[in-house]
Amino acid sequence: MSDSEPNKADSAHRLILALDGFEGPLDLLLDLARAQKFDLARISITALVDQYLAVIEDARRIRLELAADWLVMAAWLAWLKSRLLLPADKIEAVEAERAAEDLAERLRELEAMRGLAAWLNGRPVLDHDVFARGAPEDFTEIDRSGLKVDLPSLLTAYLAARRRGSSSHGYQPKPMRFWSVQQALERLSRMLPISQDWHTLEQFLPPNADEAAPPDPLAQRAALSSTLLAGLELARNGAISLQQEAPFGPIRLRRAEESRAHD
Amino acid sequence: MTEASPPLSTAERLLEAAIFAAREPVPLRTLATLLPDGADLDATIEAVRRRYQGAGVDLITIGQGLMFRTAPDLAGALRKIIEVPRRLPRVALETLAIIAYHQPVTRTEIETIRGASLSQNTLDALLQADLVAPRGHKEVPGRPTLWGTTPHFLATYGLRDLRDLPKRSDLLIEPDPPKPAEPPTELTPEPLAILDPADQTARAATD
Amino acid sequence: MTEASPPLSTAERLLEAAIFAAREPVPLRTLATLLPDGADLDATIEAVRRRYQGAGVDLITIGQGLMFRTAPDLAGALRKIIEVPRRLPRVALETLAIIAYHQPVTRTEIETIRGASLSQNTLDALLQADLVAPRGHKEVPGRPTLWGTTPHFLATYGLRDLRDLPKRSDLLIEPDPPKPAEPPTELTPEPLAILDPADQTARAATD
Repeated sequence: MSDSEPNKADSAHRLILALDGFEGPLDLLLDLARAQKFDLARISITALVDQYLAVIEDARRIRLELAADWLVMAAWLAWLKSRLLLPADKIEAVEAERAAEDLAERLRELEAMRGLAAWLNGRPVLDHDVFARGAPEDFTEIDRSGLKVDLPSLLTAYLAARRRGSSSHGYQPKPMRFWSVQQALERLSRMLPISQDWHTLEQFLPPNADEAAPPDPLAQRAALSSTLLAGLELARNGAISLQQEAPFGPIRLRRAEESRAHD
Repeated sequence: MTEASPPLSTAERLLEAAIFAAREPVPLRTLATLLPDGADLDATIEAVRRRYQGAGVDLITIGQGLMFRTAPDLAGALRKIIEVPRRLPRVALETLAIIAYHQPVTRTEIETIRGASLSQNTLDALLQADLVAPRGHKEVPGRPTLWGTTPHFLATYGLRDLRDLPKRSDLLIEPDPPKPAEPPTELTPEPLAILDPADQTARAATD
Repeated sequence: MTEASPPLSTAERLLEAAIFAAREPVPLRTLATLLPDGADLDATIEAVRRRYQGAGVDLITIGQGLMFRTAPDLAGALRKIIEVPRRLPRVALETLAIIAYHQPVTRTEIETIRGASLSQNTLDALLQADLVAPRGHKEVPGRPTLWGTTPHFLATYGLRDLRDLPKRSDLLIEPDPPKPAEPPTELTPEPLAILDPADQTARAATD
């Protein structure tokens, strides 16, 4: 015990130089606590705080740049010490006691974990102290003759093939399935000379190709618009007149008079 | 229980451990360096060998070195066969799927549907796995082979019947690709194009 | 030369060969499937263990399996001919201890216990040595990974079970005899030893 004082100063000095060797403030605190030679259960937190603050103080004299966590811990310990020694009231005193006990508990936990690390390291470690069979023999034989199949992947493959098959074909124009303007033009020109009365556009639509099948509405609309376009074309040439009495009303047409002196 | 065997010498134990732990057969000269001074290498090796006589493991000489090996008569009992079924490659799977759906189908037709050429390897793999088989010839110039699936195909996929495959109309959400130049329609049990493009568009319009 | 030992049973030889052939512990259930019908697994294991008593190779129990490994007292001599990997650095060993003891545990929890941040290198070293592995996620915001030890951890440290780890109360033993606080050296585990090295060896010997 007599040599504890110089020893402590000595070790504190060495700690400064080796601050980098510590894994953070808790590591240093634990080392300081162990230097106190007390059972960690009866550790003196205030003495520990003093030592830590002294080390940090020294360290700052030597190296101004010190990682924040060292300083944060120093500030917290200084606060803790003041509360422990001079609590303003009972509540503060209890708080400080609890904080000190928490700290001691964390130190004990770290100490226990270091103890476990040392215990592990003290065992015969595989590949270091004891060795397993160097040339293991493997008796497993792999039989790859079987096939792993499932229906979903077969179907997925089919879909993928079809999709790719379709995309790899070049551009192919779709066959014309609708009544074209050209066809409507021919039909109109053919039917008009018969009469000079007004007729609705619908009367010039082509007959349904398949009598039995219900009319295809899309084809019907396509035929209607083609016939209208053909009608407009003929009207522009002066071959027919077009008439619509109200917006969206029926469109009617008739053959134009020869004179063209109308209206 | 009462084994009267005398304790083994360190030389013998070291030799045993070194040969056990080494990755390669241990050369005799390496073993010699391990032994305590005065120990006789040959005698020590002989002692270890004798101790393993009749055991599950033999001490054998390989080249200039020593190693332990499992006794040969046990190999059969120790053999463990692990079945690792392989998966069909994607190309083979696609081809198989097309044959399943379009059979009987010629190679050219398969290529048209997949939009890629079909290698002989792929067809061979399917033949070897007994999943497809020739189903006569198509009566067109050149008389190409027609392909179809085998009963083994049904068994492999756990199908009772080809009709157990989901219908193409239940599968193909997208419009059919343009028909191949030579539509195999008249040959397939089901018409190739289940959805006529026109039909489909019409339906979309009324929906 | 005239050894009076009776021939070994097939069960015993098979068991010996199966364990001897492997580098990793062989699960007991695997061994059970190897034995001929009617053979008693425990009795057979015991027979093999007895035969290797005092040999250069030990039969030991790791987790739910068995493995052979060289006797610890031969380490010094064997290290001369067998390449030994680097020892874990102190930080990694401490982290491993925390994971072993507190598993499953998050990185943040490890950092709290150590009062220092955990570097990627340390985690990498432990993962590479196959000593720790992810064990799911903790159901808190951010779902951090939980870490635990691997079966190889047990094999590395010759543990039968995680319960073989010392109790916390056994780890916090008498304060050390006063030692000048030495800066802990990064790579040598010794200065850390809370258990006096002498003490430790004694314990290992009595175990």
